[in-house]
Amino acid sequence: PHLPSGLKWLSNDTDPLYAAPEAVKGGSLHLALLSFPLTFRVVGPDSNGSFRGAILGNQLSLIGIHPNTEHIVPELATHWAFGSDKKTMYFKLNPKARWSDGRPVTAGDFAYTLEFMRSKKIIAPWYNDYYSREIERVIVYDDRTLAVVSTKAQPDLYLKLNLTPTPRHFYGRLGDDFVRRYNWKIVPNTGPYRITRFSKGRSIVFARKKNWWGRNLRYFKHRFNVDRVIFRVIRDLNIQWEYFKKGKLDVFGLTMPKYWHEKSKTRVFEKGYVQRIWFFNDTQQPAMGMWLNQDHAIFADRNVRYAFAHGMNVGKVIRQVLHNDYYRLENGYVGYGAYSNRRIRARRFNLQKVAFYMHKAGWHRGPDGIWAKNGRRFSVVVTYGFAGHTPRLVVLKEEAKKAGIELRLEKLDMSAAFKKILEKKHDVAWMGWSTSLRPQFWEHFHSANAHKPQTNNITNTDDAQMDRLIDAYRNSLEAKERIVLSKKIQDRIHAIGAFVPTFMVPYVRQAFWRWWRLPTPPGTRHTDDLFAPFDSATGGLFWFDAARYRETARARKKHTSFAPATIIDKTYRREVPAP
Amino acid sequence: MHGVLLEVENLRMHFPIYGGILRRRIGSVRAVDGVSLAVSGGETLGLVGESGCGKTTLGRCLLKLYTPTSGTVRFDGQDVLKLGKGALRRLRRQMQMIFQDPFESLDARFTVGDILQEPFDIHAIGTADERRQRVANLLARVGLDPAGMTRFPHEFSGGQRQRIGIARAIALAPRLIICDEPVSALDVSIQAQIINLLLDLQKEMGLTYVFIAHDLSVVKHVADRIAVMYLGKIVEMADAESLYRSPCHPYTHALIAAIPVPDPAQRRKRVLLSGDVASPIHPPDGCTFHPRCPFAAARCRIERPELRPAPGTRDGHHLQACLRAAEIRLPALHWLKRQNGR
Amino acid sequence: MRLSPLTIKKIRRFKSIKRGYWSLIIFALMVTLSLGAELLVNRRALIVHYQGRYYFPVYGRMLPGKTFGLDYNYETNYRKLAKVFASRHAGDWVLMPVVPYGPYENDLKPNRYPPFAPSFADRHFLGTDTIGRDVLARLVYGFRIAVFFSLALLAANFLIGVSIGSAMGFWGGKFDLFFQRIIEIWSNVPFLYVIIIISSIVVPNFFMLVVIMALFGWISITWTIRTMAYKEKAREYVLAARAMGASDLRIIFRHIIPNTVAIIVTFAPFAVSSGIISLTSLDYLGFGLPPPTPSWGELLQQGWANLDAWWIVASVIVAMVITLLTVTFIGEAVREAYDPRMHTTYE
Amino acid sequence: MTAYFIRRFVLIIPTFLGVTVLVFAITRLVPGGPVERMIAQAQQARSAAGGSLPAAGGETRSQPLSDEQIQSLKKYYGFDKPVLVSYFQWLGKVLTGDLGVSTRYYDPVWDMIRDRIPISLLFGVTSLFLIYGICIPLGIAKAVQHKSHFDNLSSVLVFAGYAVPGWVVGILLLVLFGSVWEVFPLGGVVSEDFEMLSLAAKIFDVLRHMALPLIAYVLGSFAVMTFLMKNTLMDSLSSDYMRTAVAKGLSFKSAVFRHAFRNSLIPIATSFGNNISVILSGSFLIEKVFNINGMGLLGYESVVERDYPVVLGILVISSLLFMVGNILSDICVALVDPRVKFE
Amino acid sequence: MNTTAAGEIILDIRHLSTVFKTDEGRLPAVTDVSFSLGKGRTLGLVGESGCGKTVTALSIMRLLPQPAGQIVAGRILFDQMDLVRLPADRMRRVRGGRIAMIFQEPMTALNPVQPIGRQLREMFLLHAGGLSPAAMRRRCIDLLQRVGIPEAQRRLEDYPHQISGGMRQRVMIAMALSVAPEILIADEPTTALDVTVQAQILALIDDLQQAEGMSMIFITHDLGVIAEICDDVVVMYAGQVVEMASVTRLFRTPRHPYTQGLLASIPRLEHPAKSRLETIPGMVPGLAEMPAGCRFINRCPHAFLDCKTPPPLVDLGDGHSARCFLYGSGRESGA
Ligand SMILES: Nc1ncnc2c1ncn2[C@@H]1O[C@H](COP(=O)(O)OP(=O)(O)OP(=O)(O)O)[C@@H](O)[C@H]1O
Ligand SMILES: Nc1ncnc2c1ncn2[C@@H]1O[C@H](COP(=O)(O)OP(=O)(O)OP(=O)(O)O)[C@@H](O)[C@H]1O
Ligand SMILES: [Mg+2]
Ligand SMILES: [Mg+2]
Repeated sequence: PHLPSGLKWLSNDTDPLYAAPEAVKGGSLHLALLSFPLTFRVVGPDSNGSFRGAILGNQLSLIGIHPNTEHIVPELATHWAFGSDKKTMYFKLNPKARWSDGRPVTAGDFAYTLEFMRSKKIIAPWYNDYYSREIERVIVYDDRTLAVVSTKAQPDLYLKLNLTPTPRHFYGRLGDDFVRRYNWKIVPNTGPYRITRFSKGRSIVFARKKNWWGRNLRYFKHRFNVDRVIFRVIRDLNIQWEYFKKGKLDVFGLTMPKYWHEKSKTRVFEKGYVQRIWFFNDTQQPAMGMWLNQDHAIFADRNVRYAFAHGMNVGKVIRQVLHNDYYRLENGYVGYGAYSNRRIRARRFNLQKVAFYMHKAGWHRGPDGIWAKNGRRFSVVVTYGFAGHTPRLVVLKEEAKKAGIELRLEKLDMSAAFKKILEKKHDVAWMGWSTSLRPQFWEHFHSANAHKPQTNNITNTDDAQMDRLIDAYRNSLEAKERIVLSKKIQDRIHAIGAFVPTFMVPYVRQAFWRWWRLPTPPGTRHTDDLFAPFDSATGGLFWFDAARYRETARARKKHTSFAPATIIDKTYRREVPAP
Repeated sequence: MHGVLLEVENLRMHFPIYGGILRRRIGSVRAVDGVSLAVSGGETLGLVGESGCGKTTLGRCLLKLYTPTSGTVRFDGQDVLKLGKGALRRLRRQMQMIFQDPFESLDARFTVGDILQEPFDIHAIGTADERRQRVANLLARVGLDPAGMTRFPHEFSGGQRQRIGIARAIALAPRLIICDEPVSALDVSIQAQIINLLLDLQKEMGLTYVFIAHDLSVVKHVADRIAVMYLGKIVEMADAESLYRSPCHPYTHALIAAIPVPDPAQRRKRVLLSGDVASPIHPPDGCTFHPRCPFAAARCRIERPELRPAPGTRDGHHLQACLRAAEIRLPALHWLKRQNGR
Repeated sequence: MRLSPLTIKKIRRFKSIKRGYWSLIIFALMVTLSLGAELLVNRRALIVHYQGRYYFPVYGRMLPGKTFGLDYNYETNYRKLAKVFASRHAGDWVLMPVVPYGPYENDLKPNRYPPFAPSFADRHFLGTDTIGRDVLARLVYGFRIAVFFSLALLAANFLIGVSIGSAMGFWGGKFDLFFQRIIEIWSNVPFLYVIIIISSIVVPNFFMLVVIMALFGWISITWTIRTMAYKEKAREYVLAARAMGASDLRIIFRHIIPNTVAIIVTFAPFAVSSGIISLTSLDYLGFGLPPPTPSWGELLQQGWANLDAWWIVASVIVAMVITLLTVTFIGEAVREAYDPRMHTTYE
Repeated sequence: MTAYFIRRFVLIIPTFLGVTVLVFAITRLVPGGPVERMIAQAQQARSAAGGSLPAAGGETRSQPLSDEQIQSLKKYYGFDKPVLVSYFQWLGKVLTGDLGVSTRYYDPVWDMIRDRIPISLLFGVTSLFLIYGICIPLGIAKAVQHKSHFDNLSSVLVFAGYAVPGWVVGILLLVLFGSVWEVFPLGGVVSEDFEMLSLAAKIFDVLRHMALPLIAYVLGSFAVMTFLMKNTLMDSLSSDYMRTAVAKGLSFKSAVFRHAFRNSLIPIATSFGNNISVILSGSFLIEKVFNINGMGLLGYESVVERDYPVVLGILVISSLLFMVGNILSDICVALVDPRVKFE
Repeated sequence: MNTTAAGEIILDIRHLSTVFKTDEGRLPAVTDVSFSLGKGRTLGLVGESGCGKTVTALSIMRLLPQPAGQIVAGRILFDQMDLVRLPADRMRRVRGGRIAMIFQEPMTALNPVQPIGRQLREMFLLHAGGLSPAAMRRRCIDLLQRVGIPEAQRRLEDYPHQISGGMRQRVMIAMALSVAPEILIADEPTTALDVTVQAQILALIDDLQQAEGMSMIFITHDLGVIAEICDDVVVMYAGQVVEMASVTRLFRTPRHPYTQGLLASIPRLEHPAKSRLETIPGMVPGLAEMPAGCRFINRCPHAFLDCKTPPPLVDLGDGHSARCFLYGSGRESGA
């Protein structure tokens, strides 16, 4: 095949840098895992664990997204071009790009990705499906040039066509034993680190590649500084905390208010050996909240849904349990830039409004203080799967009583809860959906997905106007138009009132030993972990300061102290209304 | 004396022994091995023999507390072993048992009143008041203070407890009582009281006893006829007087000879048997007594003796099972000398 | 029926074992107090005197704030009501229980965050947990649930154990062999696994949990009862009853079971303590009674996750130690009373 | 007697089948197995606190799996056949020594179990030594000095240890000795730098790590063992043959050791066989608290994570051990006590 | 008590009192017991169950179960030693070696988990140091043969449960006799045995005693047995000695109403069948509720007012004495 003529090749070497030029290489970063990963595969059964990020972080794809500007930046490809059909993108690979076993990365490796992802042998039906339904093919022009074709014209095409190569020379023909065979195989990668040692159930060690091919790329310079990253399995967060305080772990997440406000009032902090940072980011917030099942009679009435929303004292939970440092999620689509509808305010706790809507719906307060109508009480089951959320729900439950609503908490095993919710057997589901770069509405609110099991429309929203809006949004290729529609849809979601948004956390808080250094500003707009060692967009910005390390070691021995330090960085903070 | 009240024919009780990998029956304890006897109304049949020879088992088979392997037990003409549950329970009003151990045979959780009332409860006799009245009468009957009704068995001495056991046995006015060593656990001075009580009761109520004991002087004292058991079989059976006076079987003879005589003037050299009672699991061939018998001859090891009239008797009043009964001469018994000497 | 002197003797012996006797008194006191916990630990007032009328809100219907002239429709906050009355000087008053908090109630404060340390001023005698619930209140109600859970479990286990066990021992034969196999199989089933599996897919309520636990708890008691019944059956008093014409059922119910039940007494305290431990462990792991049921396991879990809020761990551990120790000492003394060891040495 | 033991061994078979069928059926009938997990994974949200930058590929969890895909998943995990059929398939594999493959780690179950055995064995054997080493002398002393102050005090202590569950004690110890006073490590079996230590230091390191969990393990067992020893010894002491022995002219002390002691070891010997399975199965609560990768923790985690092949594998091993242990107990008893005859 | 007709006294028990401390309080199991055993003679100790026979024997051996049983008064003189006050280690040498004892229950008196050979050998180890193992074995076999155990060699390896009750009792006897004690105390050695076996054992003991020239205390409740093997008899009732005499005198002229009643209530072969037996009415009082005076008062046909005070042991001459007010009236005797 031949490249079409008239392609406009693009690249990007002008966007601002965000790594620190003074960063130096060296040191080891000790991190903890709550459980050992179930596999090193990134597809197939059980590959979806939290450790997957660490492996994927070392697998570069064709292009990257600049975390501050959200522009395209080079990764494995140096140049890219858009086809006129709005379905195809063309890429030129970096000739230096190498697998960790030294083999060059070729266009064929991308073609193989498609083959690989479509193979039944990987036991990953969702991927099989996605790579068949969404991506039509990969065209290889030569070793360094390729095109990726989408099945349909699409907005934000580059997000979908940005493939990650798969080393054909490593896998070869896939067999039926793929899942087992590659479960613990260390697959060649293209990123800065690779696994060098692991001991099952205990630890995994990543080492920085010597002479990594990408070390001098513009956006990778001065990043990925530590020599080794050591993950250790410590099954209990409290024990991890103890390890951290002893200096056996380098970093500890303090996002939870308890840790930030209370637990960190200890010696190592007061002596300044350990520093704290509160870093605000500006990224998509998961749609965390209560999803009311409209197929259950009680929530069929919109007034009741409104009353329910007004009966949830989320503000009190934030103010008095969460130390006032979670934020009220106003709507399910916060942090999507222009796509977010900032005018929407979540319904606040308001007993008058509860009473108003309930009376409107024809309910009365029963003798026990709970609303009742025709012999049924306003008592609903809240299904959830994460034990850590119990305290929040418990406070909501007590407060809801004041509003005349009885919540019955049902904590199930994560997968059992999910099963129940997907079968639409819940009254109220307490959960959050993960995010993507652009808002997704169809799955959650289109009537095509209502009233049947195993779909994500767990509110069973079945609204003609909503369907029209969503269809239009899906069919539009115009970013501007999509933005307008997106906001309208969000308005409609609010009007239907089947989703009660709860919390968001637009920041990250961490504690780290003072020999770790961060650039200024310490992270990017999309940073959710300042000490993420690998991620190609936001990872590896920190570095090890050997002099400070020695200084701290001496001080610890002599029990001298440094000034305690708490950094609060509001570079990317957005103003938010009171909860 | 009336006609035959209890008739036992060829009764066998073999307790199975299981073993092997599949827990199949690999043998049996021949606790009772072909016993036939008859008891007339009003008489007392004594049953003696050494420990483990099957006396208790035989006694329990008579009441069908154990279900015998084979044989028949007829009580007043009814075949006890063939009776249905209900009929058996009704029959048990007429047949009772007194147990050896006055400690074990009374439920420690019950008051004496409750224990004695139980027979009336079971057979639904009388009203509650009547039952209590009857219990009081019973206690008085066996020489206990009726006030003891509210007390518990272990507050009584062994002798008193045995009286309670007797009271329970006569509660339903039975015709036959099987006394399984009722006095062996008691002291001599108490033993006499109980024996007197039993004799009195027999006289008053016309009871028939099967009296099991290993103390031959006691048996001799209470029994009209005596059966001597050895390894599950009866080896000799006769009127008490003639059995003691002229035992035919060497075993009977040895038993009687072994009774210590409470008279220092009568010291004598005893005829001693050698060895112990053999195991009922592997009874010796031929005459089961032959390994211990001072008179054993070759054929004793092979031939199985039958119970037959003793030499010189005809009418079946004296039966014995020694093959050589006619040939041997047993030494004279010392007590006879003494008795004769009086 | 009066107590058998044997029993009286056992009771006397039990009393003479000071440790066990006092433990029994303490434990009985704790259980009795927990029965009336509403009067001691409650968010509701004991007595409210308002405009010449007396109210007793402890038991009975919820009284909304309007009842007392407050401006809300939900349950009156009596602690606040007391303050309101005090400030009005209208002769109205409120009598609160010693601990004026309920086990579910979040006592949250502006600008301070739970867990709150013990405070006499706030009447949080043992502080609060991480969401502002009074630790003492949760301990007390948790105790009540745990104890009654164990008792219910005990009852269920004994019901099954006694009926199956005595039947096995009494009838023996095929029936016995069959159940022996069943028991052997059943006792090999890893019951904790099964409970975890079950309780992660359904939220077990009190009775379900009792049933699930009883499903696996009956075995040891059944064995014991079987052996007892087997022995009792061969005892002469049973033969005597049979000789009198007693039916099998009569023998089982009148003689064998009453005799075996005696050992239940020696089993009971240990069963109670193991019931409490099981429930606490399950709650600790998150497979027990659903939140927000007051539970020691959940408190322990919280305490463990918040070691700096030492009062939480300390309270639960002390409460557990006291309870389990008393129960165990009772058990020890009961055993001792039932089965005194002869102590013999020689010069 | 041989027949008896052969029969006992033969009887293992039906029991084993019964147990495994039961548990197998439970794992089948209860939702939340690997297939459900895959479905959930295909849609899972990150509901824990904190947001995250979407993966660079911009993939979203959208449509769930089709029926066909679910069927193929079921096939992959062998859930497509009726319970009995797949049970017999599983059983067939077990009989050839293949316990299957973990549905989460995709490692052979046997390998996973084998990895844990040394640790469980280490703890099991040492705690066994501790228990016997302490309880037997203590039991003897208590029996001889029945009702003395020493006896009372040790009873209180031993019962206190019995009353409070081991894992709670573990938490307490960890808080006090690990966290507050920092005398002992915070769990694990060896330090990070274990490989670099000298042999002596290695041993010391392991001992240091084992101290707290061992206490938690054994504390509860003291009561049972000590009292078993004490009670049987007291029975022996009051038995007639002790009197005979003293009447022969033995001193009381030597009579205790030459006559009473050996008899009293019989029940202790009985418990020995049982302990074999206990040694290996450990206690997951304690292992969880102390972060010890033993069999208990493996079992617990695989139950929580629904890794049924591992659950069943552990069940196979532990129930076999348990049953064989019981038989061994009986053999022990038969060896020690000449009176015992099993039929 | 004065010496009996036949010369030298080997064991002299004076005012022995032994109590048991129990839950019910202090039980006076043996009160003020005095008697003496002549060298080479056999003394029978009779009385009903629980009257203190075994406790007396155990007191002599200092084998009372320890915290409960205590000798509270009296002396036991043996070879110029007072056994009551003898230090434990010296007592140990007396036990087994010089005074041996056979117990009531042959079933339980042997250690069930040791072969009988080993239990026998222990006697030699303790009292005949310096024997070679082979010599010991020979002597064991020899002993077993002497007590009439066939195939003695093979039996050495047997465990107690493998042999019959009669055999066990023989082993006990062999053990007691192994080092030729001066005194043998036999505590109801035949009660648990069958009549025919009992006869064998009695004969054996009798023979051995004759052969060895031992002195013996023979405890039983069977007057028949006493009559057969004893020279002197001590009759106990409720912890006290109520009568003692030579065996012929006792049987011919029993003086104490209890002894009389006892002898009368034995069913004898020569009695006519089904005749009423003489009885002693009532029953023995429990140790805790002992009457203050004569302990037989509640059963005695001759009880009179005096009996409310404790009667003394009255010497009736010729070594015969009885604790009864019917004879003499002084309180002079007994000590
Ligand atoms: N239920 C049973 N099962 C098996 N064997 C039994 C059973 N009951 C008794 N035997 C055996 O049957 C034989 C006869 O026992 P039984 O109790 O009838 O003897 P006995 O003459 O009453 O003895 P004793 O004088 O000791 O009471 C004994 O060997 C005994 O072991
Ligand atoms: N260990 C003990 N503890 C308490 N009391 C005891 C103890 N041993 C014996 N006695 C009591 O001492 C009294 C005398 O008992 P002893 O054993 O000497 O009677 P005995 O004459 O040997 O009776 P038997 O003929 O039954 O053997 C009895 O009342 C008994 O209850
Ligand atoms: Mg019998
Ligand atoms: Mg005695």
